[in-house]
Amino acid sequence: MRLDVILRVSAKLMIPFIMLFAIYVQFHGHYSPGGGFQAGVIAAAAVILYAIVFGMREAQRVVPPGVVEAMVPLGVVIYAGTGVLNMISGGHYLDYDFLLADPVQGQYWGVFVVEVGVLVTVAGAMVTIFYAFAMRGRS
Amino acid sequence: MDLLESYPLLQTIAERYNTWAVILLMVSGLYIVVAKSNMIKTLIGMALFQTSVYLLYLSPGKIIGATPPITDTAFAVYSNPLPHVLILTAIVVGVATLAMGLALIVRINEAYGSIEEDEVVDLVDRQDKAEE
Amino acid sequence: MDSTTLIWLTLAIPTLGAVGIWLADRFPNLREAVTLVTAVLLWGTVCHLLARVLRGERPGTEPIEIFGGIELALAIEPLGMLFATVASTLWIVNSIYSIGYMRGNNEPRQTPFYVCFAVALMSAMGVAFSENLFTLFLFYEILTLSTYPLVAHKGNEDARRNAGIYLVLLLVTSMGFLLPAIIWTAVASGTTSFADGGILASAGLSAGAATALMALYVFGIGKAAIMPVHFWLPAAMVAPTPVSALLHAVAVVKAGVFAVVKVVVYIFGLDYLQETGASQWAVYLAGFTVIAASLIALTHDNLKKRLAFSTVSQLSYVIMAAMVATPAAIIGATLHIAAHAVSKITLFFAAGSIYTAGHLTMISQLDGIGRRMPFTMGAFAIGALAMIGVPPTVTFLSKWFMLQGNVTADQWYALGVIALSTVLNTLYFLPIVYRAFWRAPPEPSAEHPAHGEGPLPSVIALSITGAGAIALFLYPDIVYRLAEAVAAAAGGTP
Amino acid sequence: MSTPADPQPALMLADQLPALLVVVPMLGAMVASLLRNGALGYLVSLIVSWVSPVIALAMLWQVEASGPISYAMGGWAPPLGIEYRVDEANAFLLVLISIMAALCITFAPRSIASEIPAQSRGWYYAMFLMCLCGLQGMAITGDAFNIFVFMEISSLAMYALIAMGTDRRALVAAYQYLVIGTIGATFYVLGAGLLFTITGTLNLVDMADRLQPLLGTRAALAGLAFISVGIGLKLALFPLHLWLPNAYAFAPSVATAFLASTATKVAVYILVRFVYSVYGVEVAEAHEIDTAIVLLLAVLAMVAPSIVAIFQANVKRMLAYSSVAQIGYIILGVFLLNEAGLTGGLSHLFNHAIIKGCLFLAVGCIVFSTGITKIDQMAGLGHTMPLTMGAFVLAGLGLIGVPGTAGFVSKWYLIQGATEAGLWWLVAAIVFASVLAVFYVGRVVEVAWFREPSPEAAAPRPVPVEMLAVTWILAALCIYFGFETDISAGVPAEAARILIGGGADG
Repeated sequence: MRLDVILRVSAKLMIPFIMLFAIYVQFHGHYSPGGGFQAGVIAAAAVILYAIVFGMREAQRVVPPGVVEAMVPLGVVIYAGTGVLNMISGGHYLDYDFLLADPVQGQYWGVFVVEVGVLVTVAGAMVTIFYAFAMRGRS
Repeated sequence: MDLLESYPLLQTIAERYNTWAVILLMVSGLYIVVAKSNMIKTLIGMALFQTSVYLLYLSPGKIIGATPPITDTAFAVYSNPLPHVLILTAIVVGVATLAMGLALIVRINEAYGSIEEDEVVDLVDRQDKAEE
Repeated sequence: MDSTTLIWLTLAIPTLGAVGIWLADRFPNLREAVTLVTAVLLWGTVCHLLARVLRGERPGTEPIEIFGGIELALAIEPLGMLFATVASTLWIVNSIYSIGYMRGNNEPRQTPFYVCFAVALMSAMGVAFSENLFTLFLFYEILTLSTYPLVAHKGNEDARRNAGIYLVLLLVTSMGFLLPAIIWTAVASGTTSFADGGILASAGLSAGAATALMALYVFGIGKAAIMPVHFWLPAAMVAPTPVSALLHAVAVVKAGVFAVVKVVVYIFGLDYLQETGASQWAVYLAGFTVIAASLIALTHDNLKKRLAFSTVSQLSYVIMAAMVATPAAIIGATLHIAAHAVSKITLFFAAGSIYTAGHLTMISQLDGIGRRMPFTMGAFAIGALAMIGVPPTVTFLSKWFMLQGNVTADQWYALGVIALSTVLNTLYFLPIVYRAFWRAPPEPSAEHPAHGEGPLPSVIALSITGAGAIALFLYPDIVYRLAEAVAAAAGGTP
Repeated sequence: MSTPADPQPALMLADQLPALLVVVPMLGAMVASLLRNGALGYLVSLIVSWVSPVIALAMLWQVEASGPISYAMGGWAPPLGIEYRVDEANAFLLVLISIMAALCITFAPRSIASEIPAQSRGWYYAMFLMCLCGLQGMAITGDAFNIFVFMEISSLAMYALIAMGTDRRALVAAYQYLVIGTIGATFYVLGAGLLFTITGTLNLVDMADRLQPLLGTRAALAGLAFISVGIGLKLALFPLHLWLPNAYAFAPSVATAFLASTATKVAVYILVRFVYSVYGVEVAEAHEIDTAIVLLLAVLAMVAPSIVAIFQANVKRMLAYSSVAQIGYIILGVFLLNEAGLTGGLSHLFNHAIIKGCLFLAVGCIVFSTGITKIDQMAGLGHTMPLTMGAFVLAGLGLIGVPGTAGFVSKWYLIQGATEAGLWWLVAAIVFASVLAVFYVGRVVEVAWFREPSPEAAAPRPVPVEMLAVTWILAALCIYFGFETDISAGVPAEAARILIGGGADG
């Protein structure tokens, strides 16, 4: 056990709130500045903080590299998939009017899903970049 | 303010302070790219150069006293959102480029044992010569 | 069969022949049979067309548009007919000769050799029957490319270097000068088709521009070997003798002078040339080439080199006659294309036969060889007399018309050149004949053992062409009628 | 922009083609990187890269039949939203890119397997598709900023592709390309930013309209200058080409073939778009000196790299220098500012893509069979690998511009353009550069066919049938487009007529 108790305890306190803030920024992106990109970066920051404080091995046990690497393309698939769904229902690419029967609902849910895609990709990309650099030369 | 009013040229210069910031950043960034041999520093210069362009886009979009462009009866003046969206994209591109560049530098360091461009290029030339 | 099909056949037969030769790679006898059959079929097709052209027809194919008004089209006019007839006839003779030569010398890579030969003949046909400048250029370049491997055939350092010179010089001149000339012509006159009386008269070029254009053509058609773009021809002599014989005495070089004459007759037209005088400088340059090449020939002891420079000189006869731009001179030029082809191929056949039989390449080694190789040297003597222009050889006729053309146009310079070069020709050919027949042969040594005649196919071939050089003097009717038709198409006043 | 009040008619598949052309490769890339497996990644890219040409050809057909296609991204009508706009010029380019991608991918699997370690192959295919997505996006979009985004997507993918080369010099090449490429892209976005500031729009058609009264302003001209330099870096215009030779020389064979035949071509297209559509040809005509400088650079680009190419020991680097020279031809055609010249430039863009693609793929076959990269080692290859070298020779003839090959057609137009412009020294330069090509192509041919096989070349392992087939398809196309020029010269001629005549409405 190393002598960084303060760091560990405060990190344990902060990380849930950072995650929560990420989710807030994500969902509130409809009404105020924010959205998937910012939320993704914040969420990634939480993981990176965890890795810095508790070590790479611990962090990779919680958030395995395979998962984050898969998140990068997965988010884009969610994003682009929504666009393709619109096209299938007869709209332009990413024209959410056609996503659901009611265009207003379509816009709402369309943007929501797309932003989730952005969150997944950005968080995944940020953590992947961190892992890639931090693990270089160790394995 | 009196000083500015009595010298119109000075006023013209001062009014465009954002442009001066852009120019300063741009030129220093470009200089670093050209002059520095250390690859990390080159990338920093490159990032600086890109940042100056972000400012070039963003600063004219800000209107003092305006709000985000969300329609509401209480406000009439909105900032132009387009530059923000564009530059958000550009920042992402910049991050990706930086990550790519750094990754390459790590690999170059592993392959050549140096991140000084002069030394690396020297080794490359030597390998070229050895082949001929 | 209609004429269009026949014209396409002249391209298709050698192409298919090339494929057939390639497929028969493992069976030399079959391969040679394919070569001969192809040559005979081609000759037959060309003769068919010849009969029709002599009846006054001008058959052609439908043009195929390539891009922006540029068409691939074939059409037969008398000059092309003459060239095609000469090339296809001599191909048969040359194929017989090649068999003897290639087997006699155990040459490697014989299949690619025959394949390239067939492709070269195909492109010679294409050049002959081209309806416009683009088609001419297309086949002209294929001819260059297909003969490059033939020149590099031996594969040693010397052959590679000389083949490099050959390829680069011909490609450089054609791309550097001929292509811009063609595009200039197309832009100026709106067409690239050959037409009786020329197409440039109405293009509105100034006399200076016409002169420059003529210069682009004369230097661009490097195969015509006017100085200073002649040195590919001596370089090409590293090739096996059948190549030198058919290609560098007939197909390639004649494609060059043929193209020059064709440009003079069907692009510029004699009227236009007489009016602008755009070709007068070329008369001087060609005259200089005739004399200079003859003088250089005198200094060469290597038999093939001497023949090569003699070819350079004789080609410039044709160019000079064409540039004089009178109908009689055009007849002379046209006749000389055929006359020189038959005579020079005989000389090359003889040189190759000497090489196969005794491995001799130098003139100084030929003492008394006429006694060992009477047929070969007899044919050589006929060829030599033809180079000089002594009757009863066919070149007498062509020189006659050239002289006539020069006199009517008051071209005393050209007249003088022909007279002087006749003297020079005598000086560099007759000593060989004298040496061969009247000097005593050296004692056989280990280096040069006693030998007899060359291989039978070679002797047959050179006897045929030697006889041909005399026969054409006695029966020039067909060739003359074609030449007359060319002159009629050229326009111009005597 | 749509509201509930104005319901739009539902779109058919045929209307969705412009979006699909970009979305399909992008999704393909994501699927490939999710799978992370060489074989599956290959399967995905094979499907995607053969769907793209179908889409592109369908669009070319639509454009020929009924004029330009406009596609509003997200239903936001131009000029507010991002518009995908397809006309003769870029439909033609899209066909080229997608076909080259399809052929390269078909060629790829065994070449990749021999050059790239197993764990990276899935990523390789993902990057390839991302690059394809970026290039097609650049070509199809009608939005100045979107061009930048796609430019960077394709460039980032390219850096990764180049860095995957087997030699460690590939890393340095990728790094140098990254720095220069980023500077280029940033210059471009700077220029676009200036235009955006003065016109208030990013839509190219709209920008062209609004720019008309502002053409004389310094900001407009500075914008053009920044864009030209930025694109000049991307397309390796002499003397901004220094990144290119090493990048092409050390990238994996298939990547080199694909990049050489498409990447610089798209950059040329962007330049043409700005010079002819956004600014209009009059601007270039008015600034004679600047145009003359570009022409001079183009001539230097044709001549100097050709001379350098003659002395290269590495065959891939030789071809890379030749690429720089051929870009000179294209730029020359573009800046002759007449129809014949522009036709020649665009047509050479197409023909050179095919020729260089064939040459690099032939080299790919040679590397696969023998590992040879140096010209000296290629001695005797003509006899031990006759089919591969045969294709190399045919494409080499096209590079020289021998009549009956694709290269001849475009050079004819270029010379015609120079003749019509009365610039005789340009005719001489074009001809001289072609002559230089004789030397560097001839050198390989001579070594390969007329020398005794070197030890490396003596016993090559057989070339897989798909590699030979693709190489020969391209070699056959080099000849085919020398005779049948409806696509390779007809469409460019039409595009040139529109670009010169009608501004952005093309």
